[in-house]
Amino acid sequence: MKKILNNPVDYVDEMLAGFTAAHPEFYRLHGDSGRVVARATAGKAGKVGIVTGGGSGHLPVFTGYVGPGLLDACAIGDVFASPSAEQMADAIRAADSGAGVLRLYGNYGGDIMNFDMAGDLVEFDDIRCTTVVLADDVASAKPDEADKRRGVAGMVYAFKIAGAAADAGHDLDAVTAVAQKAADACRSVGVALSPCTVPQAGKPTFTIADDEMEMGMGIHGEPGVWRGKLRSADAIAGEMMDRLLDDMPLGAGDRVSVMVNSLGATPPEELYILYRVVKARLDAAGATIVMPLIGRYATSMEMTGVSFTLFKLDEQLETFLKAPCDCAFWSVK
Amino acid sequence: MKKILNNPVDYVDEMLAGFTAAHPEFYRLHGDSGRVVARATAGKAGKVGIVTGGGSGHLPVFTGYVGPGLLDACAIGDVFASPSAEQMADAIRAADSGAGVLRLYGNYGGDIMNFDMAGDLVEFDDIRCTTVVLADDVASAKPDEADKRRGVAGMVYAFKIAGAAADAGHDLDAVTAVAQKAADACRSVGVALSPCTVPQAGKPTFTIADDEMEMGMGIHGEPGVWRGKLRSADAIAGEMMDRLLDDMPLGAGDRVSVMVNSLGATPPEELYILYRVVKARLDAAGATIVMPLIGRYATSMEMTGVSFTLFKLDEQLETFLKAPCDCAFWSVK
Amino acid sequence: MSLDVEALRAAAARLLVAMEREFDALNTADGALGDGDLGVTMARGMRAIGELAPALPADLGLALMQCAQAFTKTSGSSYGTLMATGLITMAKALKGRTTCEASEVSGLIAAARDAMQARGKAELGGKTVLDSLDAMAKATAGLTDAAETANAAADAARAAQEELRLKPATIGRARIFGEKTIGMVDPGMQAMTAIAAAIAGRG
Amino acid sequence: MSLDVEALRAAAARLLVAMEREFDALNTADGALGDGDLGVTMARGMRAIGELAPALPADLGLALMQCAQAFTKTSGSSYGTLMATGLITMAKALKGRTTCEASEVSGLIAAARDAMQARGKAELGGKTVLDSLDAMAKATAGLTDAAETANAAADAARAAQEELRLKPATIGRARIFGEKTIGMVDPGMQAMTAIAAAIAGRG
Ligand SMILES: Nc1ncnc2c1ncn2[C@@H]1O[C@H](COP(=O)(O)OP(=O)(O)O)[C@@H](O)[C@H]1O
Ligand SMILES: Nc1ncnc2c1ncn2[C@@H]1O[C@H](COP(=O)(O)OP(=O)(O)O)[C@@H](O)[C@H]1O
Ligand SMILES: [Mg+2]
Ligand SMILES: [Mg+2]
Ligand SMILES: [Mg+2]
Ligand SMILES: [Mg+2]
Repeated sequence: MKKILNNPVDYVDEMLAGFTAAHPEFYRLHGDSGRVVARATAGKAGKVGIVTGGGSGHLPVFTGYVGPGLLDACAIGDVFASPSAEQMADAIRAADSGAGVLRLYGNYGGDIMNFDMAGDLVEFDDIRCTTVVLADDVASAKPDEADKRRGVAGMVYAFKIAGAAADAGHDLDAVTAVAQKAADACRSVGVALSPCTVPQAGKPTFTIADDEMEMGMGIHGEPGVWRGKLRSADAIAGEMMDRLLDDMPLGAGDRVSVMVNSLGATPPEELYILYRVVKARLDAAGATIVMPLIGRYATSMEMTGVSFTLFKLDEQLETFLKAPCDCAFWSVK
Repeated sequence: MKKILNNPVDYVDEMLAGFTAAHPEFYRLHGDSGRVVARATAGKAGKVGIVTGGGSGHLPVFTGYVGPGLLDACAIGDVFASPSAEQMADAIRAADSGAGVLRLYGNYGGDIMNFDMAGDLVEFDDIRCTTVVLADDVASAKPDEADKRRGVAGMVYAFKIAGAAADAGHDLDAVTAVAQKAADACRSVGVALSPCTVPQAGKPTFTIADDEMEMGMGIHGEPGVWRGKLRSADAIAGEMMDRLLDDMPLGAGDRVSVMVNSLGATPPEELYILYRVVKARLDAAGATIVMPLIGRYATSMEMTGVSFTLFKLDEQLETFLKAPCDCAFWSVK
Repeated sequence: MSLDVEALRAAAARLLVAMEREFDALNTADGALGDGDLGVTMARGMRAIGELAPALPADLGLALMQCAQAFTKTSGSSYGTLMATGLITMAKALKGRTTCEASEVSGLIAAARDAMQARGKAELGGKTVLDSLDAMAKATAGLTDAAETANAAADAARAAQEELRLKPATIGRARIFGEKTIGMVDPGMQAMTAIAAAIAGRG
Repeated sequence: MSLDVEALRAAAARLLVAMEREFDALNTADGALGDGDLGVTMARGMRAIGELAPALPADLGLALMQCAQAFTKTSGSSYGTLMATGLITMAKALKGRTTCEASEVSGLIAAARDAMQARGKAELGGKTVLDSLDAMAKATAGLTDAAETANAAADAARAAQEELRLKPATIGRARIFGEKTIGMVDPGMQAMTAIAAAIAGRG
């Protein structure tokens, strides 16, 4: 949990300076807040814009997924803090090329209020906005309160699908509808073994004993469903799969993409150990895995832990999932 | 430093099971030791084979870089332990398609002895082998003992160049020569903030105080040049650049690729903060940065820390660096 | 005595001191139930207001609007956004005026409360800053003296905080903790108690 | 008394016990100067040999070759590879024979030492397992009694370890520590001391 940084206040601005300097072929800063990233090369005129926003500290989420076949623009807040409504409005303006903009972001109070406020602001610019709020974390609320769930790694699938639909030339309502369908078809659950440190707070977000883990913990250290002794990889993966499949049963003939995602410090070696179990469980259910994603797709800086996401596909979703996309962290060819 | 695993003895085998199940389009197990990974689709007949090998725990190094435009096969040892000579011989056989095989690996005693022994074994198969040993870590020996240096993240550049040269149809001597040129043009240095745990050892490889860092530490926790209080990102990056540029001065007109590599737990956010300094220093020297690589290219599981690698290019090296390649962790288009 | 931009500047100075002092306490309270950043939000917001305080215009509406923008620029946290929403509402009501009477304060707080409720879609009684504002609006209704008004607001904020402490959180990140939050102070209410105390000159 | 496969089996059993016991000690010694895996290497190697011990053929050459392969299969560490190299050398010398005299032991150790030196390209006096073997070969030269030979080898291994302790490491991972290694035991020599002691039945 040790960090390499300068003045904590500058963490995000310095990160973005390095980020845009490293990948000018993908990203450029838009506007003068310094907190809005847009595609280096704008999408086609008349394409629906896809915009997101959220706190820093989750790379590649959110900013990293700006790129062809993915997002058009992103507003970036401080670590784990929503960007401001003004920055979001700027991002919406950057994403707009006349066909309206889908706001696609995680179900967090600050983000919702600010994106709503941003919508009020861009009404003056005559930009039509729709919204899909992502709420894939099954550990954060029961199925009957699914709209209260947190948005976690499943957001990446929603970005991919919405980006592909927009690139394919669909209109705002169609893009919004398919993004909502993707959001509804994602289920995630996470487990955390060690915390991370928000630079400006200076100490770990939570504490956890050396031999403990927390099942269901959120990506900012929000509480999970139980905390207890660290279990074996197979036991952890088994319970995570139980929780996901309880919430969204899968059976013979189902096609599903799965993401085995490190929250940061957990190395790919351990993700592969876990993936054995994921695959065995889906094989046993008769479901077919399409394009498994194993790596760091949505993180919490140096947190130790993993999340699993199941994304149940239909023909349209599978086509959009496999459509080409490109950014500094992920590409589909 | 908490790990998600089953029986530590099975760490590598379970990792490889998940790894090959996840990416069948890139990797397949070869032979029956279970520790040799070859390209899913063999390279062109008559192409020089590129083989590497080394301990596990460094993903994407070594196994991850098997793929088109990169390596042909790899022998994988236990965590931080050389594979056996027999496994290496198997990897050499997998890589061979009649034009000979370049053994390209890091400068570690166990790996050298075993690759030498493996060479003896495949002599019976009439496979001609050459060797380039990678020794890019400036912190591990003075310039006059440069052949004693450890191989670290610069290995990735050597894999890329050798793979591109082989794919371009060059013969064994030419591929070996350009791989050696690439090896000679790489300089790396690392800094570690926290250790990692070898599964079978069960405790961290080294200990370091909460407010300390070690400059120059190797990727297995080998000693560096100093240990002291944790410094600011800019101070750390500045010293690392000093050490690299002292060893390989760069000036106006030079073209160089740089890798800012996380050893595992250090998140990309912090790599970008460091990259600002790398870029500023090279800009000031008048050197041009080509294809910067910022991410996790050569790791030590969950170790906290970073390494920088400078790779000085000539026209041939730049062409090979930019040639297409593909694997589950890195692709150039 | 009516309130003017000088009073606003003085209050901003006191608020900055108070929020720097409460930095750790608010982070800790928020850390127990949320993401531990409320102290950061408040300190940054107040610092930004502090920076523009000397140049605030005499028009109270414009001045409050600038304060609101300072808040939204430094932070997008729930609390920052709600604060900005409340300030904008008050700014609109005071636009073009250089003074404001103590008797108007209750109405201004109530208007802020309603706008913030619309923005955050939370109910009253949900153990949030809305309950602080609701109590403050009620306690200051009918008062005409500035000091009396400020004191009544500060007392009401503290009383509301203690009253709601006994209820479970239903809103924001704290909601997930459910019944466990009974007995715990809502960090946003704790912040409003500190704000009201600082405005009343209690430190 | 000449040595046969039964003696080899008995030695293997003692070595397995010894290496399980020294697991932590060898990891720790290697961790101070290297990568902390020497205990793992030795325990795994000896376990593999233990597994095939009951089925070892009477031909000592074949038997030792199988032991060498067991070592290379379980580990590619420097020490494992050097051990295998040494065993292969002895295996070649004993091929086709079912017994071996104590008087031959010195020559076999010396041959192993030379082959391992050729493989690892290290000098004698460099504070490695080569120095243990060199001392053992010299101390057993001219001896004809099995017990006496085993004891002389065990004594020599320990003496060499203590003597070289005062020199800096020049080889392998430990080299980087330079002068700091003066006073520290080389983990590979420590392992060889334990091996020789176990063969001599000292536990
Ligand atoms: N929807 C809402 N309506 C009213 N008040 C809210 C709402 N959401 C949060 N709050 C208040 O804000 C406080 C948390 O603020 P903050 O730490 O900024 O939130 P976050 O970090 O989750 O964005 C809560 O204690 C509560 O008083
Ligand atoms: N080139 C060499 N020649 C002789 N002995 C060596 C050589 N390299 C290492 N050793 C011996 O092996 C021991 C370390 O073994 P091991 O832990 O297996 O190495 P590693 O883990 O570095 O591969 C050293 O203490 C030394 O005695
Ligand atoms: Mg927050
Ligand atoms: Mg080793
Ligand atoms: Mg908060
Ligand atoms: Mg070792």
